[in-house]
Amino acid sequence: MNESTLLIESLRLMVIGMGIVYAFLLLLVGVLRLMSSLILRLAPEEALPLATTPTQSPSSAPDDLIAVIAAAVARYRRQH
Amino acid sequence: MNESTLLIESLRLMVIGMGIVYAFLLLLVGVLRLMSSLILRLAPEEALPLATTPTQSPSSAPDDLIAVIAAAVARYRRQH
Amino acid sequence: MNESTLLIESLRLMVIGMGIVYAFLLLLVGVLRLMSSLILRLAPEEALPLATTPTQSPSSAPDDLIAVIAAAVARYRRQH
Amino acid sequence: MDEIQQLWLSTGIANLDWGQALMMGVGCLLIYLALVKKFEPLLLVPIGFGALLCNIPVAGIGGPDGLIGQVYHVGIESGAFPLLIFMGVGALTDFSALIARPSTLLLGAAAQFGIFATLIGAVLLNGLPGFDFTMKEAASIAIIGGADGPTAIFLASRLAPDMLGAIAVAAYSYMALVPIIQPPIMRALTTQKERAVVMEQMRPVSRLERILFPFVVLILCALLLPSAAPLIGMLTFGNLLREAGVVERLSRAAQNEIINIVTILLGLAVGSKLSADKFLNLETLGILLLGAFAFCIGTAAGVVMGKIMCYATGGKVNPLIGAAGVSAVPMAARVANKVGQETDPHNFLLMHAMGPNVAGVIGSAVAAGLLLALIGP
Amino acid sequence: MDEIQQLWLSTGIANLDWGQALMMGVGCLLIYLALVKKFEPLLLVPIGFGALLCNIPVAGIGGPDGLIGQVYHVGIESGAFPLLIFMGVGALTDFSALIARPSTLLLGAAAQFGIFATLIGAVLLNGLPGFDFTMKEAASIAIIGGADGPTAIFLASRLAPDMLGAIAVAAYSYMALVPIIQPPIMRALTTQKERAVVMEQMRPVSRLERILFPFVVLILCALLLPSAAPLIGMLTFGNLLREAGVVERLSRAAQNEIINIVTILLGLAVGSKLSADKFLNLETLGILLLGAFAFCIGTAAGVVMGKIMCYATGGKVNPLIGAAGVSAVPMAARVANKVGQETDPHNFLLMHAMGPNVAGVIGSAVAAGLLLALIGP
Amino acid sequence: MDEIQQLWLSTGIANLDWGQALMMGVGCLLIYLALVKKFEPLLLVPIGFGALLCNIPVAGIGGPDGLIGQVYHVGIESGAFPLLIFMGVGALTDFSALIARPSTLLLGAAAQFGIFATLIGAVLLNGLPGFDFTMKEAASIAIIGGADGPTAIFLASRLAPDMLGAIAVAAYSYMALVPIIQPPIMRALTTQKERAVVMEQMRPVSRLERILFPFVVLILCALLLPSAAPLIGMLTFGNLLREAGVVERLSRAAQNEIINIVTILLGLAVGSKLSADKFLNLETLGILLLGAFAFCIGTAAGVVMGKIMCYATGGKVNPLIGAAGVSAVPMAARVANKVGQETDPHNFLLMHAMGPNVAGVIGSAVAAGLLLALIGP
Ligand code: NA
Ligand code: NA
Ligand code: NA
Repeated sequence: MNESTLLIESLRLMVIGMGIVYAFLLLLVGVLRLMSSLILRLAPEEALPLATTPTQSPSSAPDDLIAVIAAAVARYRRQH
Repeated sequence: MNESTLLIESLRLMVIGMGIVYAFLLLLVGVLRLMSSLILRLAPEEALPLATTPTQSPSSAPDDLIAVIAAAVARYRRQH
Repeated sequence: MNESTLLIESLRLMVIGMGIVYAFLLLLVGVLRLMSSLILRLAPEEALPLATTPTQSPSSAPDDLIAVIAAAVARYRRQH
Repeated sequence: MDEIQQLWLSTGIANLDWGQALMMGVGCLLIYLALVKKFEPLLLVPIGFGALLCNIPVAGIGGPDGLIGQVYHVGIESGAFPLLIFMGVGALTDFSALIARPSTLLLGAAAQFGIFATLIGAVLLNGLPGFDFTMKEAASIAIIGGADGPTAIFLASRLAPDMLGAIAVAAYSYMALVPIIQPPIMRALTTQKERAVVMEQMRPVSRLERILFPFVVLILCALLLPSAAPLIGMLTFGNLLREAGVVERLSRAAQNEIINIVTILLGLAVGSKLSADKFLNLETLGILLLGAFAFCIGTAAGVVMGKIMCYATGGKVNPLIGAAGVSAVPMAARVANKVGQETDPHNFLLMHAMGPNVAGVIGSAVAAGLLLALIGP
Repeated sequence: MDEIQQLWLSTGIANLDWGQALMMGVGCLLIYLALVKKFEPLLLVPIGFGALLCNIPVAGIGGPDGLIGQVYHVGIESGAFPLLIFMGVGALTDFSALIARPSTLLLGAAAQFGIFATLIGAVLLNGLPGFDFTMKEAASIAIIGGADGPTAIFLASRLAPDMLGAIAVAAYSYMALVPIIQPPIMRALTTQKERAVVMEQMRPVSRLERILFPFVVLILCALLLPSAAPLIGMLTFGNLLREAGVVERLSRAAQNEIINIVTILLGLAVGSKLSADKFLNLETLGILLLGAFAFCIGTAAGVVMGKIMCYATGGKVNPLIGAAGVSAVPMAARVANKVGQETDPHNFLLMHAMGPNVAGVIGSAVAAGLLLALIGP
Repeated sequence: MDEIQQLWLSTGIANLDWGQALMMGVGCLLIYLALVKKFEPLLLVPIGFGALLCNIPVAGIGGPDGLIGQVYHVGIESGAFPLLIFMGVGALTDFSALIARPSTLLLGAAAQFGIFATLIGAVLLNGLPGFDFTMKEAASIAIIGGADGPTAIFLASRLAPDMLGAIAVAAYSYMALVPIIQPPIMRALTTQKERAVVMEQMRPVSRLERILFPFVVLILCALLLPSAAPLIGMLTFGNLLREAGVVERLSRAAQNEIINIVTILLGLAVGSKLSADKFLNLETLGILLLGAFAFCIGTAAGVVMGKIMCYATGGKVNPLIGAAGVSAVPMAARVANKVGQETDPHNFLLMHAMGPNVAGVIGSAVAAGLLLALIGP
């Protein structure tokens, strides 16, 4: 590659690179805002039970686990 | 290996496996009991000097070490 | 190597070895003394700013770095 | 615009197949179970995240040049990680309850029946279409009944590495489900009177006994069952570091630095085995079902053995502590205690259940060694 | 006297060439900068000492059979060390400020302009005699502008391992020089009024948001930019360990044991790349100059973006916090705070600058992934 | 019943040969010495347990596919473990006493006479039937006289790996026996008056001196004796981390996490070299005898050098501190202090003996480097 090709190439990289960095982070801004507003609506503060309360709720979990995996398997097999 | 062979094989494994697990752990029960009773007889509690007292007794140890290893060497050479 | 060669060899090693160990450590004695006296003269106690004071002095450092490396490069290129 | 094309082809979306997307979902599910349902979070968080990372298309993080692929090669293919964790388990475990009452080893033995019964279960399942377990695979599945994560990973990495992901997930999930799975079985198999049995206090155990214990176990294992020696050896080594009293530094390193670092790396590496083609198939459902079966049988066998010992001793043994023989230290012992207190709130079975509980660790390591000697690798 | 001769020939003096002597001097200089000028001592002390050790003639400590050469092979060639450090960075970083105000990600994006501008700078420098950077080398140099040591080492080890030493030294040196390099640029590009902008307090961030944050970032990265997934993946994994709340042991291991051990070994290994033939040439001067250029451009771009956001929000954003977008956590945020207080001593910008600051870490990892996808390896 | 037969053939008893049984006994003996007699337990517990594990028949834990065999390959064959321990030793050692009175380096030099005299002793022992040490083996045995475990392991792993087990055991055993071996020699070679010499207080050492010390030692070593540079280099690196004051995290990692983890693994790996065919032969007896000889000669040479310095300084040096020149930090210094207090209970020699004590560490590393340069590998 000679020098001017390199230069054009690097200009191209700059435009594409900065474009994608901006696009990606802008998208991330949107998704993060979406996430926060969803959480605020669906699980307002102090409603989340995570870790602070020694939850006693795994009662339905084994079925959950098997059900979800069964669904995943079914879906996968349909695709292949 | 066809299926019924596998089944017979696995039945065999179960019998042998559980047998040996029991045999091994039963033997361990016996040896542990033996150990405890020996310790109770030969080194009743609080008589053991291990680690709690900053022992000053390695005085005879170098001879010990050489003597034991010499005996081990001698024994080994006799066997080979 | 037969046995007497080995013996002469090991005698030689002893003389050379102890000689060099002594020479090296004697030299180290000298250099350490030199170091201490230089420090005492050039940077008497408590004058050293190392780590105890949260120095604010990296102001001239970038130039330092580039200057020193430039000098090193120049010197290296002259040698090769 | 060539670069845009090239860039599009390098995105994850363009390369994502459904299997990877589903497995990323499975990874998230495991982390959900760990964080919200408190399923063995120390293992399931790294395993779940490892599944997430290794199913990212293009990146190849779980491949031979990726970080996690290399960790798998160095730590799991070699067998090193489960053994180092076993050393940590040894350094964290107090075997006093077992030394004070060696007969509880029989409860630890009985609970291994779950392992061997599951072996038959796996072979029977071959009768259904879609299942075709080899003997090595059956043995790797059966060891889930040992309720011991590192043992299961060690055996599966030797006998059926392709199933390692599913087996590790099942093993840790069921260990977490002990408080759900065990109590109904325990209640069904015991009478009110049996559950109320108050056991007599244990004798104190001297320091010398605790120091000699690892040697007794190791030497018996070396003489009779050397294929279990790597597991039992590292377990007893860790325990000796703990009890020796003169190597505090090393004991702390085994209990903290080493086990923590290895747990992170082992979890990520196990997660790399959660790929769609290895996990999203009927056999995984079989593994999950058989694992649950193994757990139930093991619990039941332990309780039945507890009943036998109760009769044999004239009512000095509470059969509930037999359920703790599956290991899953210390959760199974806590469950025994809790079920006991349902009948008599003043009956503290915890310390008595610790004996069969730690016996279960030895029992499943012995069973794993046996399976290695009889079947493979 | 043959032995004396042989011994003389085995001494360092008889084998020392000038390049090695000068590089030992460079090693000592780096340690001097670390100890006296407080330049990132955690990295520059091991790097400098590694340079010292690996330039000792005859000993071959950095060679294929030497300790440090082997560490380089295991930890840097494989890419493992920078990724493990990134895991530790994730475990040490609180992303709350970014979650509370996601728009600061744009400041982190703008500051990456330094990287891409430097790419062009490196190519232009090829016009001068003595410079002949390939595209891969130019990209590795440009990443210095990311102001993130592990990212720079990760990219350089993939694209231009011969330049790794100079690039790592430049990256960490300029990170240490943030308090010198940035303020004049920040003052030149902002008005008194802009620097006095008081930002409104941030809303509190819930635990659930902090837990979901790593997943959001990772999944977006996996879908769109999988070549950045190793870096972003380990960063988010570390952060999840931190925020999960149920894996304290693992979080502590990532924040302390692992990152400390890896830092020592990584530093020594990077130092082994400081050999005369790789370092004492004109290109190193070019790397240092381009690195400084990248830093300045990145800072300026961040501040300009800050001004744009200031106008767009009607004066709610202080443009100074844009300079923190280069990363160099937390030093760049402190600098923004300090420059702000020159104008108004009661204006605390530190927390506001943490948003762009941690955004810069994500931004430069994204940029590194892009360069990998577009150029190599 | 085929399986029973197969199972019997897989037991340890059926495969145990006498050599293995005896070596398991030797392993237990080492642990006994460590626990009860307090012989360097940090090393002898892992070494003894490693011997136990690696002599279990069938299991192959010390073989190329076993955990400990792999650890040996990665950590000892490569030379990495002893060097990492040396880094930890550097981080744990305060060289102030040596900097305040550099002349004590001569005591550290004299004590290395034990090493070179033992070289001749090993060659002379070849005159007896059954002994046939090569020069490399003789040098590896001689280094036991350096009273420094990691140095001995480093040299033996390079020159005579087959003898590594016996040499490491002898080195650590004799280091533990310092309080038994040294006092009679010290008393025999000194007069009452000499033992009562009170030394003048040492001057304080500035921080700058302590920071420059590692550089002075390393650069002198690099210029004159590069074959000692790996050992001296890691020692001085660790010491710089300690004294730098700005890398506390790394210093703590070197002093704790790294040295503890490496000690466990190194001990187990050394134990794997305690196999019957390598250990249970006449040569091991020779090694043990020569090791004791080396220790005694080294102690005597140190004391004699102390006497010379006492005369030369007009009675300002207590010859007892010369015995501390063998290294075995800090036990040898404590022994010097204790023997001194037998004569004058108010004479505190401990700090004065620390100078030759740490000088002995440098001295034996230098001697090891010399042997490497002159003989092998
Ligand atoms: Na178990
Ligand atoms: Na950045
Ligand atoms: Na020494």
